[in-house]
Amino acid sequence: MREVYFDHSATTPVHPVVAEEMIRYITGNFGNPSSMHSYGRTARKAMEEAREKVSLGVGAGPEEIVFTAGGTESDNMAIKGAAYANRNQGNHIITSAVEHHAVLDTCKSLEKEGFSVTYLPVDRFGMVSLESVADAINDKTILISIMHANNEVGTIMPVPEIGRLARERGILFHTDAVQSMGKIPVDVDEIQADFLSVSGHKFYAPKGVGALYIRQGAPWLPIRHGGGQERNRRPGTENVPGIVALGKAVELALADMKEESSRLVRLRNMIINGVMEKIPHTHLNGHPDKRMPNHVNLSFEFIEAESLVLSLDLEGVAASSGSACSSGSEKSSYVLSAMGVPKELARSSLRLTLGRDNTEEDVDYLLEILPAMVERLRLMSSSYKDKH
Amino acid sequence: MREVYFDHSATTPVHPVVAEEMIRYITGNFGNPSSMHSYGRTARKAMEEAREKVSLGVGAGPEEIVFTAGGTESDNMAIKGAAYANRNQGNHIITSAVEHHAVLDTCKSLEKEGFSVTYLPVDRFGMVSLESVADAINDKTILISIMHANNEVGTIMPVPEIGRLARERGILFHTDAVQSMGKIPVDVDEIQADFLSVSGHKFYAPKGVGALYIRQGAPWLPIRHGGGQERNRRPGTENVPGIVALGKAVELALADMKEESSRLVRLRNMIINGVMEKIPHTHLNGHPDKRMPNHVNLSFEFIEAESLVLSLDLEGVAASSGSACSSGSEKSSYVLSAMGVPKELARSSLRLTLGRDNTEEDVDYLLEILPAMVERLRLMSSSYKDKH
Amino acid sequence: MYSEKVIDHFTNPRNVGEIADADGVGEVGNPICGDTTKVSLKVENNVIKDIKFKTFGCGAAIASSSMLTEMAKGKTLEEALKITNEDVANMLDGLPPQKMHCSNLAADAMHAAIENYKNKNASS
Amino acid sequence: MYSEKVIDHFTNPRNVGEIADADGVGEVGNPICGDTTKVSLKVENNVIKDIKFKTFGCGAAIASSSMLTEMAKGKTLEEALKITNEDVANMLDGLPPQKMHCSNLAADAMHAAIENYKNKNASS
Ligand SMILES: Cc1ncc(COP(=O)(O)O)c(C=O)c1O
Ligand SMILES: Cc1ncc(COP(=O)(O)O)c(C=O)c1O
Ligand code: FES
Ligand code: FES
Repeated sequence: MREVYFDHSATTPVHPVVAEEMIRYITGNFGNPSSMHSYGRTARKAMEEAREKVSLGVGAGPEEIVFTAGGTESDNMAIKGAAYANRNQGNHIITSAVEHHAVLDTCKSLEKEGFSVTYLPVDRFGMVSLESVADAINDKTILISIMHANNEVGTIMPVPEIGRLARERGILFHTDAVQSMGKIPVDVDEIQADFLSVSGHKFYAPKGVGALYIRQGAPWLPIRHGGGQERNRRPGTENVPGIVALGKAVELALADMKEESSRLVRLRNMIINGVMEKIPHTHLNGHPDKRMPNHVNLSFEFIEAESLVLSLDLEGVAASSGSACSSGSEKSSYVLSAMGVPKELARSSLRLTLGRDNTEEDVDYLLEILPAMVERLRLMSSSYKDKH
Repeated sequence: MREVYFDHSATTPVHPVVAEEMIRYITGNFGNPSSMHSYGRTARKAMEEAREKVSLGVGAGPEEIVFTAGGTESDNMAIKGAAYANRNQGNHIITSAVEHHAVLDTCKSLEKEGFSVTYLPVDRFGMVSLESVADAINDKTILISIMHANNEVGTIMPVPEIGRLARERGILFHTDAVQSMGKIPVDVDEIQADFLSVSGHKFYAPKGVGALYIRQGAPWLPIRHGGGQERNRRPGTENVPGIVALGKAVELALADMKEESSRLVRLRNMIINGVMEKIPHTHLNGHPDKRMPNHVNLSFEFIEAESLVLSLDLEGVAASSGSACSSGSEKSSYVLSAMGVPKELARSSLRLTLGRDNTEEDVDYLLEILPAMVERLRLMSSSYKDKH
Repeated sequence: MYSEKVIDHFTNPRNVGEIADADGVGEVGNPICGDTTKVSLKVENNVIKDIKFKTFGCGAAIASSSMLTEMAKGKTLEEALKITNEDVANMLDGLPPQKMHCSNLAADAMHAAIENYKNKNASS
Repeated sequence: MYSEKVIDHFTNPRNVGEIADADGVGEVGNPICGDTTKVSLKVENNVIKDIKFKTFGCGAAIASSSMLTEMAKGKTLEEALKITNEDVANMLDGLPPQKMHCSNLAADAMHAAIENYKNKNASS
């Protein structure tokens, strides 16, 4: 059976070159970067080289990069750190209804601490409008957090415009670039971000490492306490192998981003067009062109998504329904709901996210097996016969 | 030149067997444990097996283990999570003056939020007394946090007694077992701990992974928000390779703990006795026998420790002065100060911490080179001639 | 996460469809996830002679529906009503904890179908 | 973290010791870390003929002391007083940022020793 992995927004395999680099810091070079001796110095040097690479990857200075354990930690650090540091300026935060739980739930927890949060609506393509951000700003607003690209539907938000607005109004701006980093250009100056979150395992680095960009001088307070590492912004012995891997992954992503992105757009469009052509009662979720190069999200009427994911899995194709991070029981995606997608269709959505390892043959295989699968499940479905 | 690593309390190399296991999850098996498809299920299975191993290693149930990014995160989670969850019961926390910064600085941050913290003194061996804990308890006390073994001087604290007292008084008990885990028996029931922190890289797992034991039913609140992983206690895509490695490292540590510990005690005593015999004006810091099997801390009068660490480094021996986590500028250890060690001696302290890779030949080499080094530095020292 | 039995019943579900001239029909929605199952019955001498289902739901829901219809076929109505969702899950060699609610769906729909049959007969 | 020059001067420090019949002696403690250096001088015709140091301090402190004494030897007192801690650090091919304060120690001790020499001469 052919094995096809179409779930790169959930996580990616580690790039072989990244793995090779990383393994050198697992089987050797194990020093603690805080140690004065040669083991420590070797580790510190590797870590600082990785910091340089990551900073180049987002257009920042190395001292503006703090290594973390992943996207969730970066989001928590950015939002809480900015909120606490600016408490005396105001208590209002603006975000969107379609952010990842790492942002949404952090905002919700801040609401319990006396902050007030506006969750902006999105249009039917999952897009936050600049106007809605402008309208939501009041004189208590201290932070705006809008994601660069959405994980469920792949919509790319107008973050440079939102960033400019925030800067003009003297409000801090955070963007969750977990899905965009390594796939489309991410530049903190173009976005005018004060904080930007990335997560290694979404772009061929391993799980357990990420980074937060903190603009030099941005008012922010650490949310973790300890031995002073990362210039006291994120204490704890540093994950050197992971950090080295993150640096390498950023470097590799930059090297062929343009070519790889065009290649993925082509495969992505093959899937979208192929499915729409072959399978009736199918809908594309997300923006038709302001979408991630690797991102497909389709709703198949009359079918519950999990059963389709399971069918695909049994034929060797890994896909997902909504976000892999959502708990198993949450059936209709809050992102699709916010986009106004009817409940039935929201529960019928299949996410296929492509990556470096995918080929045209993978797409052909999918297009070969999917129509019969959908047909089979529809014939079994209690909601199908009414329309047939 | 012989290469000798005597800094295992700062960090350890990854055990070759642990590395091998881990690498299988870097070069393959990359699924996200939250994913429904086969990639995800394989990852989840590996993670749950590791959780089982870690839980066995501390005498807990698997559902009581939460994976973290390391000791600092575990300490922060335990202390803040317990403090916030029990705010309505009281605001008083008891800890000791010789805890790691991950505990001390977390407590200090809580002081700014209205909590009141007692930092218990220690005796000249670095020991916290049960009586001082009992005396410090008041009706506002909600949490006691005392480390199992001290990282700078190796003293093993009477945590089972403190745990029993806490339990009797209905107060939560956290112990930082970062230094003891994998080296001496750690059992949450014997210690009567409600929370217990461990860090992988201190016992031959890689950097970037740790765990927190949270006793079933202990009142506690998560301090991070996101996608629901770790049953919402620590959201964020799990560091599967690190977690697998942690499980293996615990398993390996348990397998030969007794033998390895006796071996280390013998090497440790060879160093202590050898140095005391060969080098005058030398003092042992920490407890003579309630000390970690692998831990040596000696003060050499008239010598500033960093210059000795550098001399050793130049001869291939990695050692440290005080904690590797302390910032470079902090010269006299707060731990030694709390023990009443005079400032001059506190600045003269060398920490040598042994591990699996050390042999008798390593010790012989140290004992061969150290006396001349000390002598050389003393002859250069502005404080030496007065006494000579 | 699913047992081989679940996968088998998901891949080759037994008794899929609708009975054209059913004696009883029941359709229920799962209060937890909103998925739906429809069960239709043919009853002779108080015995379930034929039973079919259609499900809009997850893999566990489909497999449970399939298994339940297998278990119910040939049983008297009273016997069939005694089948619990635990029975269904057990016959499937278990379901993951977060999927236990899925096995309710089929049993509930059959209960509704039997109810429907009884109501019809009572009124005739 | 240290340059080869630092390591060289740490391993083979020049001018270690104390001049028995020194013309000027200075001992200072580093306000940042508490480390101490003692410098003793021999002065002839306003020129530093000999200079020695002793240091209780880190590697950078020892290397800086060694380098400073090398730089000062043979200079007039006025020239020697112009040597800054940056000069010392530069001659050592740099010091890590958190170690810059260490290079103050030797220069400060020499200043104190020259002061001491001048005071002695002024009073004689
Ligand atoms: C947009 C977005 N933000 C944040 C996260 C959280 O990242 P991680 O799981 O690495 O903590 C994810 C991944 O699930 C994501 O897609
Ligand atoms: C006693 C103790 N607690 C906590 C820590 C922090 O662990 P980590 O650096 O893995 O976050 C350390 C390690 O430096 C330690 O020795
Ligand atoms: S999730 Fe709805 S029946 Fe399984
Ligand atoms: S640390 Fe004191 S002189 Fe360098």
